[in-house]
Amino acid sequence: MRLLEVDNLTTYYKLKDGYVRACENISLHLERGEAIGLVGESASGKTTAALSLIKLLPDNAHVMAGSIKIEGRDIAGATEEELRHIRWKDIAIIFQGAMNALNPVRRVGDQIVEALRIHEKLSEKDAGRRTAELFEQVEIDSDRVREYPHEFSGGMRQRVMIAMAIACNPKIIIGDEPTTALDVMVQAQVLQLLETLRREREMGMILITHDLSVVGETCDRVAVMYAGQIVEDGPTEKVFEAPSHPYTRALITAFPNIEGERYLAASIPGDPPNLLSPPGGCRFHERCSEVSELCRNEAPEITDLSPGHRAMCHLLQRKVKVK
Amino acid sequence: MRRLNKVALLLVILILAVSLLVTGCGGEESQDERNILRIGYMREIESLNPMVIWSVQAYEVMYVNYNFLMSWDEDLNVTPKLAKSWDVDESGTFWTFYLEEEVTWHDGEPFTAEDVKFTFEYIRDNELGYFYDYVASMEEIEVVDEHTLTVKTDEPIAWMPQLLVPILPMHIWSEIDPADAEGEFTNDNPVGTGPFQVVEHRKGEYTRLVANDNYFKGRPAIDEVIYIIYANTDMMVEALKQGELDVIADVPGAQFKALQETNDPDIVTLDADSPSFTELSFNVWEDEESMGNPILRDREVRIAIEYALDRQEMIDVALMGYGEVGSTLVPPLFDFWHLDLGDDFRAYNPQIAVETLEAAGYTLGADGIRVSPDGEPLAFTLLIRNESPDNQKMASMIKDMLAEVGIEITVSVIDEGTLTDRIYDGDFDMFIWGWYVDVDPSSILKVVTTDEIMSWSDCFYSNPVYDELHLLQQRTMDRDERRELILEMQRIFYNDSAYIMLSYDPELMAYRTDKYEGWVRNPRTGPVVYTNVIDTYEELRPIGE
Amino acid sequence: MNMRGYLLRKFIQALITVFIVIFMNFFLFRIMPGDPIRVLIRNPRISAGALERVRDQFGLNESRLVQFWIYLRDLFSGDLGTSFNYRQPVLDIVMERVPATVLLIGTATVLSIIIGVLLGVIFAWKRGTRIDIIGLSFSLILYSMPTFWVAIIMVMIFAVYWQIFPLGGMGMPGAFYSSYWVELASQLRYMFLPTITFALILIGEYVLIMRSSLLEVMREDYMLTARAKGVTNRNMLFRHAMPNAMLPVVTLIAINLGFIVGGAIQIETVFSWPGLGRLMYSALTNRDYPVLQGLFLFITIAVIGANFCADLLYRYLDPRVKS
Amino acid sequence: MNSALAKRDNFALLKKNMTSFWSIYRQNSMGLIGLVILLVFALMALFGPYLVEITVMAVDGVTQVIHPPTSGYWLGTDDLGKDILAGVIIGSRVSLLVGLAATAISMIIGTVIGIVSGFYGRAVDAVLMRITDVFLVIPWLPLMLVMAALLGPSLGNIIFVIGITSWAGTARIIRSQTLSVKERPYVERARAIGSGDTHIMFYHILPNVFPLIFANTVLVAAVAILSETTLSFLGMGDPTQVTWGMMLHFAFSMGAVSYGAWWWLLPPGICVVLVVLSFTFIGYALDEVLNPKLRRRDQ
Repeated sequence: MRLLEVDNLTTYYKLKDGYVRACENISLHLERGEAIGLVGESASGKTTAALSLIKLLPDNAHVMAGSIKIEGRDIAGATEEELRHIRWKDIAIIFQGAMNALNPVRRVGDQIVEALRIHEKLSEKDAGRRTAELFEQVEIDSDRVREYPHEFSGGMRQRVMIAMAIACNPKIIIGDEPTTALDVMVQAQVLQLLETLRREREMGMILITHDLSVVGETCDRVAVMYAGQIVEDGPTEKVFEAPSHPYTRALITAFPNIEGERYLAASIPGDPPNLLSPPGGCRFHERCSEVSELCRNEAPEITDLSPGHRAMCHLLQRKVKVK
Repeated sequence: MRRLNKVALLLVILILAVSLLVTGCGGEESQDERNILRIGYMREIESLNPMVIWSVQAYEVMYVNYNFLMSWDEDLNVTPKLAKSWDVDESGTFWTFYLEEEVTWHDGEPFTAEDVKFTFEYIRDNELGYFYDYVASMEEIEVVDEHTLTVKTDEPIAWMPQLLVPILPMHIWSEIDPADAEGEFTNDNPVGTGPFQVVEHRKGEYTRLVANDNYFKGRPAIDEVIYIIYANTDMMVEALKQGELDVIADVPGAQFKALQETNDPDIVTLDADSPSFTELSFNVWEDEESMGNPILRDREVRIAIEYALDRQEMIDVALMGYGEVGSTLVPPLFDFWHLDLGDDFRAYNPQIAVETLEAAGYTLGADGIRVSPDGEPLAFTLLIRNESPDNQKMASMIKDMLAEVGIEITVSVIDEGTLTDRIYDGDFDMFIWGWYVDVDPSSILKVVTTDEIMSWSDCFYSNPVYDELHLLQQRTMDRDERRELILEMQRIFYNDSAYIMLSYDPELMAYRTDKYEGWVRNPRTGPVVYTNVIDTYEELRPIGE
Repeated sequence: MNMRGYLLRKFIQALITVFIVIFMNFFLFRIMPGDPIRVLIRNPRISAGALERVRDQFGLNESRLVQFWIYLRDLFSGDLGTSFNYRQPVLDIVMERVPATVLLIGTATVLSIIIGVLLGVIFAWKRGTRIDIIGLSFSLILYSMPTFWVAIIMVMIFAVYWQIFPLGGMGMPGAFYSSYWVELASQLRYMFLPTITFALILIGEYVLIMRSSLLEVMREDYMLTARAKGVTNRNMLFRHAMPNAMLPVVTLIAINLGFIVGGAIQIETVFSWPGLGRLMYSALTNRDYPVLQGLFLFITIAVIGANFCADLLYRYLDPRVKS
Repeated sequence: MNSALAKRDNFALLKKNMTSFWSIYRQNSMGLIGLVILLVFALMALFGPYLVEITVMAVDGVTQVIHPPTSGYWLGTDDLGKDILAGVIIGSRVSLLVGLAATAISMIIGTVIGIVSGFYGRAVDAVLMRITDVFLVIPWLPLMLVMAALLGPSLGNIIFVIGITSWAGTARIIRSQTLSVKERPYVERARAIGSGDTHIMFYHILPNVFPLIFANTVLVAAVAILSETTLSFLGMGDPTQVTWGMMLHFAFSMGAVSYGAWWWLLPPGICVVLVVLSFTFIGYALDEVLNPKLRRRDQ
């Protein structure tokens, strides 16, 4: 049975003059120990999609439809109280960690102990010892448990976040741009740490990022999001080598590869659409280089290109049919 | 979040409970059978030490705690107090006082002539407090026996034996260094011979006195007297209405009128005469240093101004109708010394005012303002103290009335400090202020003598004939003869009109009659308390006893 | 910069401020018009000689600089000069009135802080609901009312119209109390109206401060982390939001002291409460400059001291600065 | 030429901001209520004296003294028989005048000190901030009372006193804003092309600090009006002027409470509260509009 099965997840933000359709029919799945990358431009809805899993959304956001099954159990309809036990127990999150993802006036150790005592019913002492062990695992000196967040560097703070995330052995970890705020060297170390911990604990991971190279290194599969929809998803190598959706292709070419031959990175003209009133047909048609009349009027179907590799574009349908 | 609301709810209930408890049982003080006379007042009692006090309220506490040698009856005739009787030789300079026998101080020590001798010499030799003038001219003070004392003065003094000096216990004050007596000596438990003794003095709150059991004129029927201070007159008046107070003094016109209109059977409202007046003072200084408008040195202008002022209207509006139109320097309260002008009084008559001005050559200018013969406009500045709302109301009326007769007035409101400065620099045209007059008239007559310029005089009036009469009356022993001199002085000063007496101010007072009876008005048209005698304190008794 | 260094710097700054106040205090009163003695004693019975002696006693004849030197020398020996009006050392007069004012300000401030903070939290937590809007407007109205006016209204209703509370003062002078409890109840009864009026005035301010501080804190990232960790609403508020939100409130309470003193003057004038406020008001009307000077210094130094303590408390509460 | 260009685009920027600012402000109900109240009083202050003949204010007969509201006198009369409604209308003019004038003074001082100390920093900043601290710490009412007593109770003095004792808060806020604006690139650019300090301060820092000055002005105005009323009530006001504060002073000292003359005490007080409230509402609304942190998501 799959670790995570998400079908047609739809989340809207309610504004005074209408709804922002942040996520539309998001479907993805995750096996135990597998990592999937969610990539796309900013405001493409990737963070909203991930956080919708446990309804960690602001008060004006609502999950309109879709099923979210964790090991077969659908939590889409869970009440706030039930969700409170699912959060951090089943699904934990590592935030971007700009200065204040950790409470500035409380010791880092206490913030981890708090999570443990909520979900693991450990005594104060055991939770303390457990936290020290976690610090060792994320390569932080365990007697820094009594220090405050501002006494740690950016990288160290992310390690604390990771320690906190894995504290209750969650089934899935969502990384919301966990390394974006770090410089390249520290970024590699943190990703490496995440990688080893994930392997050891057989945890599923959803990595949200706009940096394709990070996805390339750490994720087994990748899902490309544009304007609230997944336009293409599949195994990382396949999608990188044979990007099928025009947006994916443009995304990859916009991201020069250190080893590959040199070429002028092309940027994608125009801006992402306003999701308050998204464009008709395929949402990418305004910026797509191979746009046709069909694209403007009709929303494309999802086409299976090969096992596990799908894309949502009219071009693909014709090609498949033609062949 | 339900827990939070419960906490808030709990807190609100708690506050309500506390307030109920507070209003509930705190309501009625338990049974207290003492007879307490509660007096409300506005200005703080600055000290209990007679050598430093100056306010009317502090003097009242001193009157009740100590005694003078003598007192006054309703018609201001001198009556015995600590001195049973006295006589003077024909030279008018050798006085003999026969003192009361069984008088004791509050601490039980006997009262003897030694105490009186000590008090006079202590004040005279160290020029202490404001009693120095009474003892300055005492050359020799001799103790004949325990209860007899002789005093020799360097010249006959008319106002003797009215010695407004509190007799102090020698056995206490002899140890007090005079510098301290005038400085920081608080005299917190003042030992005197008076009907009551101060036992508690909380500045800004109240001063409490208890009855003196062996008071030589008999223990007062009242057990305690408490002076309670109020920050505003509203609270004081309301406290009287609710019975928290028995008598209140210096009530503003509006509240007094309100009190009268409630015509509460238990409250007597007293529109008594007071020994104070409000005057419009001119700068008549002949010296070239004077910065006042020279036109005002012309008597005709000042007299015209007097005719142009409807003083009854000003009293009706500014003082709510309480108080009397002013005339001469000594207020009618002291009717023995007061000069009644009869029809010499320049009553309100704008017509005569215009005629006087025209006759004196002040013709009406184009813009309705009169011009003096050498072209100067009759435009003056009237200085008003910002501390007195009543003066400000009078000023705006004076401005309108004088405009009618062609005199332009600009009203300028300044504080007392600035006004005092400008008076002593002679830098003013005219201003409104007032004086509080002592029982003996020479105190106020002295103010406008020539040698008081640059000291107490505030109009720089200088008239040698007036000065001569002043010295003479001070030495005239015979009362009737002295009275003629004093009346003549008032006539001269009135005719020169350096002051226009705007009003004899009222002493608005109110007291309850449902608890105590025996209120004594002294002098006849004066108040029951805050006057120069303590008869009310001695006579007052619970109703029916 | 360690704690002790910080302490020292703050202490020196406070001292400088105090000295500037002393300097200003002295010269402020020397530019006043008129001769205080002559104004005070307008009584014909006083001989001119007596006036001169009194003026010497207060050293009003020396040059300004000499007066300042005497003023400074006396000040450091605790002698704030002698009152023109009471002929008592100013320090004694001021000290006599301190208990009454401290009692009034103390209870009113404590009461208003507790209720103000509580309401602030409720309004922030229930932001946008009817309670918040009504509560906020009511606090703004209270905040906009002149203190003396509210006092007058309270007196008119409770003391004059319904007569359930006394008109003013601190107790029925010379009253006879059967027991301690009756006396305490009577004391409370006299204190009730002025304290409640004063508290009403101050509550508005504290509600506003607390509400906006809490609103800002609630948008911080670490609150999202707490929610992600499955922390209950109550703990999110008390363990995470409040400790951060209280910090700015502490500083504002100290700065607010200057405002409270202003309120005390008005309350004490209307309620005939024999405290420092009434003393200042009567000193003003009597032009008793030594008392005004001493009071002004006393109050300002008290406020500076309070600000200094608030700074310390802030430093103690906020670990970010303590290290 | 460059300074002209800088000047134009800076103020153009300001204008664009203003229009977008109004679109957001309009949605804030509290801000609108405040604005409406303020307009009403502004009109009353401007046209009041013409609506109400001055004579009504003159001291007339002693007939209806402290008379409750009747057909003749909608808000009753005071101890001199003057019509209270007329007093309130005429009083609005001086009260608003004093409030706004004092606010202007305190804004000018506060802004200048704020910008100068923020811009120059180091010694200048230390000295100016120490002085600001003194004025921040000193309790406002005692200072004002003492100065009003010393300078004498004229309108000019009251405005001056309130003005120079209430600028500290503004200076503090403006300084911190100047510090952040100073680091911005275009200020570096302006300095690079040789613009003088005063030029930079006026054309670059002031326009950016302006929204903050605006919001703070409004809150200071609320305090200024409260101060004038309180000073007048405590007897330090100018007795020759009709202001709400003086009306309350005479009412209180002439026995309105014991007389039960609610019509004499309530109207001036309510006017003060409404005006101060309007400023506070506007100030609060401005704060929410200008301070993005407070802006709610669904707007």
